[in-house]
Amino acid sequence: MKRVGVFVCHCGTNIAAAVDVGEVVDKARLERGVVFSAEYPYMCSEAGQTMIANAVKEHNLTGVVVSACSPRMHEVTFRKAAAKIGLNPYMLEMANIREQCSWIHKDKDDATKKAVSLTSAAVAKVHLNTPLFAGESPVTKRALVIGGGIAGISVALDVADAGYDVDIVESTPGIGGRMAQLDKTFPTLDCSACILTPKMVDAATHDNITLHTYSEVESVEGFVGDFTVTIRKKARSVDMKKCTGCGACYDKCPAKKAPSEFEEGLSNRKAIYIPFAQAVPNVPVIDREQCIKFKTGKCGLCETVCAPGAIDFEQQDELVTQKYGAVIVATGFRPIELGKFGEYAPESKDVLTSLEFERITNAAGPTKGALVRLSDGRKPKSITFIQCVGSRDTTPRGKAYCSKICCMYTAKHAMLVKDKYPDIDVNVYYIDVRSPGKNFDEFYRRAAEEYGVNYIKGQVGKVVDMGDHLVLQAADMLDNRQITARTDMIVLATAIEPLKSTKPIASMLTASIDTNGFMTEAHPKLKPVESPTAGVFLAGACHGPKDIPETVAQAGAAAAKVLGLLSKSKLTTNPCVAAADELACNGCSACESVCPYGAIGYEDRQINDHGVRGNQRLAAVNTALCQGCGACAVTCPSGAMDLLGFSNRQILAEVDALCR
Amino acid sequence: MQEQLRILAGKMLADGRAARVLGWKRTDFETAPEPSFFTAQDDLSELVYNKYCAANLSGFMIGAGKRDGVTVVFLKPCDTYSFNQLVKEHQIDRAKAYVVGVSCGGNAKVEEMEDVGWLERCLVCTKHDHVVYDELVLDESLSRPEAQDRFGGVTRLEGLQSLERYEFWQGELSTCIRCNACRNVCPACNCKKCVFDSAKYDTAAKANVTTFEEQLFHIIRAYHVAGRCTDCGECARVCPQDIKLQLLNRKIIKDINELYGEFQAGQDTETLGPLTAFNADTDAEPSIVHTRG
Amino acid sequence: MLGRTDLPNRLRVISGAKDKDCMKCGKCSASCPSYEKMDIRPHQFVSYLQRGDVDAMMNSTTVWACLCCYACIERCPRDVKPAQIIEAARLMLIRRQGDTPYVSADDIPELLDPDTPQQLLVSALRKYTK
Amino acid sequence: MQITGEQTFTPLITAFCCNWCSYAGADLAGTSRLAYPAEVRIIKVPCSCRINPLFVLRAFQKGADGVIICGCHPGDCHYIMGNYYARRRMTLLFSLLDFMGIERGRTHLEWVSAAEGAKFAATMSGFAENIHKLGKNRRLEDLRCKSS
Amino acid sequence: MVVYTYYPGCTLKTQAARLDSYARVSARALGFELEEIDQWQCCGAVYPLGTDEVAAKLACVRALMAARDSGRPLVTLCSACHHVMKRVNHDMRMDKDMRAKVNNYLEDEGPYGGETEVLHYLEVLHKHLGFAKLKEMVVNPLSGRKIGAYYGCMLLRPSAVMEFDDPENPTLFENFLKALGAEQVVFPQRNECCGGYISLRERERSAEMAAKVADSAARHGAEELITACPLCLYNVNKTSGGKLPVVYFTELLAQALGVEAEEEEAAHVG
Repeated sequence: MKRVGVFVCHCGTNIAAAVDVGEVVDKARLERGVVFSAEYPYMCSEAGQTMIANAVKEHNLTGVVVSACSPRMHEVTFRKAAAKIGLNPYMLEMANIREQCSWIHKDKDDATKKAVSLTSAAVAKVHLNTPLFAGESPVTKRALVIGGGIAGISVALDVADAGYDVDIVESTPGIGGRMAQLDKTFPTLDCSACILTPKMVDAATHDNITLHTYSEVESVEGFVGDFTVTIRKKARSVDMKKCTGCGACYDKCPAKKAPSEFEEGLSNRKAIYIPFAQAVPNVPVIDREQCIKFKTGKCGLCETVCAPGAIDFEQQDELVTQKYGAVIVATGFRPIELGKFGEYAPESKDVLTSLEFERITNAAGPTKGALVRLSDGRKPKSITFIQCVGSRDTTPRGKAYCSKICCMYTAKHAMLVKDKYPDIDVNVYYIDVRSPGKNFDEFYRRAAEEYGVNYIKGQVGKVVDMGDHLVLQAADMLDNRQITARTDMIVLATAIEPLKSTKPIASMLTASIDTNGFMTEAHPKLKPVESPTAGVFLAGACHGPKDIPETVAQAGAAAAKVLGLLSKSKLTTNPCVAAADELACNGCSACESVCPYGAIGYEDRQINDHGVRGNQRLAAVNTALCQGCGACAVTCPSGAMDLLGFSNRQILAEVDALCR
Repeated sequence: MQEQLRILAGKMLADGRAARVLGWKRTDFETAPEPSFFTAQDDLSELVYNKYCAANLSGFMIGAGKRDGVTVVFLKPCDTYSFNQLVKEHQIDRAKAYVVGVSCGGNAKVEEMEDVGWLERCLVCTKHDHVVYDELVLDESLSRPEAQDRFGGVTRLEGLQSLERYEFWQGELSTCIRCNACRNVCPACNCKKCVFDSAKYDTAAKANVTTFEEQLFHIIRAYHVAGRCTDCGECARVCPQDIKLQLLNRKIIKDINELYGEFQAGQDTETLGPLTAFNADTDAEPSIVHTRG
Repeated sequence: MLGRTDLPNRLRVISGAKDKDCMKCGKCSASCPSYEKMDIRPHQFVSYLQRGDVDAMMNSTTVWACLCCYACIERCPRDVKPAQIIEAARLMLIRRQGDTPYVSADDIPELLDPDTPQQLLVSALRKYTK
Repeated sequence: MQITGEQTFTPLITAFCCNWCSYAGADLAGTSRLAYPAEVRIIKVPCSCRINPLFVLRAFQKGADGVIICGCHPGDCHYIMGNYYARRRMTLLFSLLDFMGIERGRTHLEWVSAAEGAKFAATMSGFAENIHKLGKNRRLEDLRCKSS
Repeated sequence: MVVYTYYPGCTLKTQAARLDSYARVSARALGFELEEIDQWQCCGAVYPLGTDEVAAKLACVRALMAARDSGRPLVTLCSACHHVMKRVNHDMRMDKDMRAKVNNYLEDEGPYGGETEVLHYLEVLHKHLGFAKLKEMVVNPLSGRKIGAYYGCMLLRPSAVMEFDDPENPTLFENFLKALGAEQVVFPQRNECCGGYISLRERERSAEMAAKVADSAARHGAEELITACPLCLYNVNKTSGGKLPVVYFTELLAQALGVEAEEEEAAHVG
């Protein structure tokens, strides 16, 4: 039997005006196990806390109930006070007789009766409280960034600058990501490469950053502060230490039929290649599917011309295992496949996705920056942009969400075209123009007002390739007329989606993805850069469509969260976690399937059930991952799984007390 | 068929592929064969298979899996769902079971050792095919009783007034003697320690003292097997008071089917049960209970 | 008898279309081969239903101009099914009028020629008459 | 005014509120001084998914006339998906109780956010009023638990 | 020999019986048989779009039931019949309300739950026979003939139900032409409407629309067109005035296979 003390607060007149505090004190003394009860004007004050401390010592209290304001207000205060005098903080409960009693009930009798009842429930609960101890877990002072685009690079630089080691894993041969493919950026029209390249170099040369390019995450184990990650470094066939980046190999390579990923397939690259001229690292990779040496055994020209002897046809994939305290997912996006959007004639050479158009307008791109039709090399007299291709489309072929970046990059494209070639007729077919960023609407209006881009409200219905020109059919909804228009080039603002690799990465991290495949944040308002899995953070478009400024801002926020984590020497864990009674657990896995955090695993363990020993499949809670929601405790039919601090018995005791 | 099963069992025991055979054993009463493990070939003459072999043997496979060697088990189509469900819940070691699917033409309802027609569950049977087996022993000549609407009883009760339903259940449950037969026979009720035997919840009780306890026991039991109950009908079959327990389980199954899409527990060993899954966008709010019908 | 205010819902039920899902992108009108012959354009038809102006829909030329080519249904990014709204308005009209407002059985012989496929006759009658 | 015995019935209502949204919503109702009947007694749980059907039945057993459950709005659960589990569990539980002849109005679930103090108060008032109309819970009661 | 249950439809039994005959003799040459349903009724030519049009679907449901009872897929020839059959079948399978309503009407004949597989003749060639096999069986390859495949609306849309081919970028008909040895001409208007039923009342309008189709095909180099829809055939033929001949696909198939329409069959209907 516990020795319980009850402390009732007046909160000035906040409580005392509506509740007969003395009555509560007197009634509390009649409760089972209550050996002391008292009142005080302000229990949260220094004097009030001292009163509690003295009573605990004097009356040898083993449980404390404070009837006062909401526990959301002062539970932490009182629990700290309890800890100071050597009482386990979880042996203290609060009864909320202010927010949920005195402030709302005008009838003093009713309010007093309720305050007595709430106090008795807290007493009933505290009898079943057990001391709980926050666990501790170590923090490895190293972060892993998955994805080497602008999001990943930004996080890595911020974390590395603060003095922690960071590894970047990038699946392609070089870092830079989508931003490296862009020509100009909105809404300032500054050159994408000019602002990105220095960041890439910073990342590559930073003492605290290790790049794993042409690499993938193979497996993840562990939890916040203590992840163990295995990285597969795919065989590059080029020794990174020996290569000087002279480029002789790819100059001489005779296999030149591989479509260039970087150029969106608009031009070809060699079998040995660097993705683009400013690639970081400037070390080529051999595409073994395309390489003549790998296909036929003959050739080896690159090996012959490589002075430092860096070519290594025998190279194998290498597995690297490393410990990390935090993981940042920054896997980015890709445009959707347009195969199912036949009405826009996506197979036509003169119908481009926006990303392809970026490459066409880029001076380093497949046309060396010349704006020409890819079918016949002619300069177009008219260019048409179609918005929302696959975005805001709830049918199975589309994406229900707004891809967010298209309105602005289309304004950018339209403006760039007009700026260079004022004679080209530029039309934009839109459903809505969305421009809520800083300087965004001004930017879009400039395209229309200063540059004379025609904005037509109405989705295009069909595009037909007539050979030497294209014809489109649309409806101008504001003019209420149908349009059949001739044009020379069409650019489709293609919806963007997360990379296919996001899903397996999320499942390795036990982080969740939404119905669209984007990573889910822990809370849409209050934890926007954290994943629901502790220690896993999000940056960039893997979490949802984002433009560059937003991506960098999110990367910064994620970095701050990572630094907050890595700066701790150890982590204290929430003691109100689930725990399984091994004598009752059936090993049925129901709890495992409802756990939002992947905190429950199963292990075969020997148990001793009243002298009977046997191996059993039993649930095991990883207390570092468990957040204490209790979903498992309810799904468990035998009641083996329970939640510390909110156990079945504790809640039932409260119910009993309140229904007396 | 009985002969085929004996031969099959005999071979399996003889060549050591199986350590034991789980089947139905003859008793003094033809209408009451009982589940039994056979380990010796000589005993197989006692193995029977007929319309009185109603017992679902799946539940016994939990214990069998903890013993050495393979156990041959005879399962009717409906029993295989229980078996699968138990595999899904890691209660049965699939590798240590050799499932012989046997044809079923329905089981007889036995009252005072007399055959009085078909078991209710057989009249509404929807589980005609084995969902798991290593081998099938089929008898095409067996024909099932004509099928009735499985949810007919639930629907009729739903159509009554609230008070009428209450009175119906009072009538049913007040006869409960808390013999625990329903719980003991139920393959899903395999908890090592039932909450009703646990001192932790103030729910342990040998006999019902008030009407509430009957309700509590049967509500919680139905709820604990929700989404896991294959509707094998064993609980109703063994109830000495003939309480229509199947109605509780079927009510939940019907709700699940209507609200979350058709679901049959034990159909496979992977699909998440309806209470351990959700659909964020389409799930009904609990208020649907207040607004419908 | 249905009151006037019930008409929009009646039309919604008959059409099975989801006018509320429309985001006014205009792709139906962009795709429609009969656009010029319609006084209320496909995208407007959806708005008329949202507004509940069923009379205007029933009296429009649109109900007779729609060819049921299903291009609007196929391409609609929100699965609104504009053609089904138009068809429902047409059905409500011919059911109310009870007789052929557009073509009468007497006119038919002179409209035929030796090559006229049965299909044309049947489909035209299905469209124009009750 | 003289009140007859029948009218003095004050229902007993047990409310289960999740810590992150509804309990905070209840606090806000208090801070905003929005009154609701004093018979409503709140039990704090971490998440609506912590509510075991047994708790609901136990409340009825011990004499509650109505049980109301509050959680974060769908999509806002602090634990990502707890309220989705609760939604299914409670739907099936309420339906089963209804099927067994327990008056539908005695069970309720409402999503209340931390910002919805007014909604919390209105929900509780409305629920209490309904329970008042239904009268004493006699179909689910344990006579031994009756206080004198 | 593989047997399919066959629904010929009105047009192909009356005015265009020849085209039906081509289908049958070609089938025989290709090793399958079309067995006509007893006492079929007209499908209605237009799919009843209204959710309350129940009776209009009964004729189709009866044909579909007959096919189900035969245990074979139901093969259609005319695009309109195919469209209506396929969609009614889809309703019966997927739409609970419609299924219940229709089955109420059927009483003793029912119930029907959409069990039948509905196939267009072209799908039989594509999925069951295979175009590669068809190519081998061609006796008179149509070499040198530049043919545009005109799909129209009914076969393709709505694609979620019809599941015939990509609604904007179909290839099935072209592959059929390729198998017959012809040079296929892809043209943008091949999935646009010919005007359909309005040609009865507003011939100029349908002429305008059919002309668009024919012009588009001609512009892309087609010298003739094929179609699977008798109404498309009629509308485009009327307009193009023979400049761009339009051929029904079974006729072309019979030509390539070197088979003739059977006299008695043609006579029987004629």
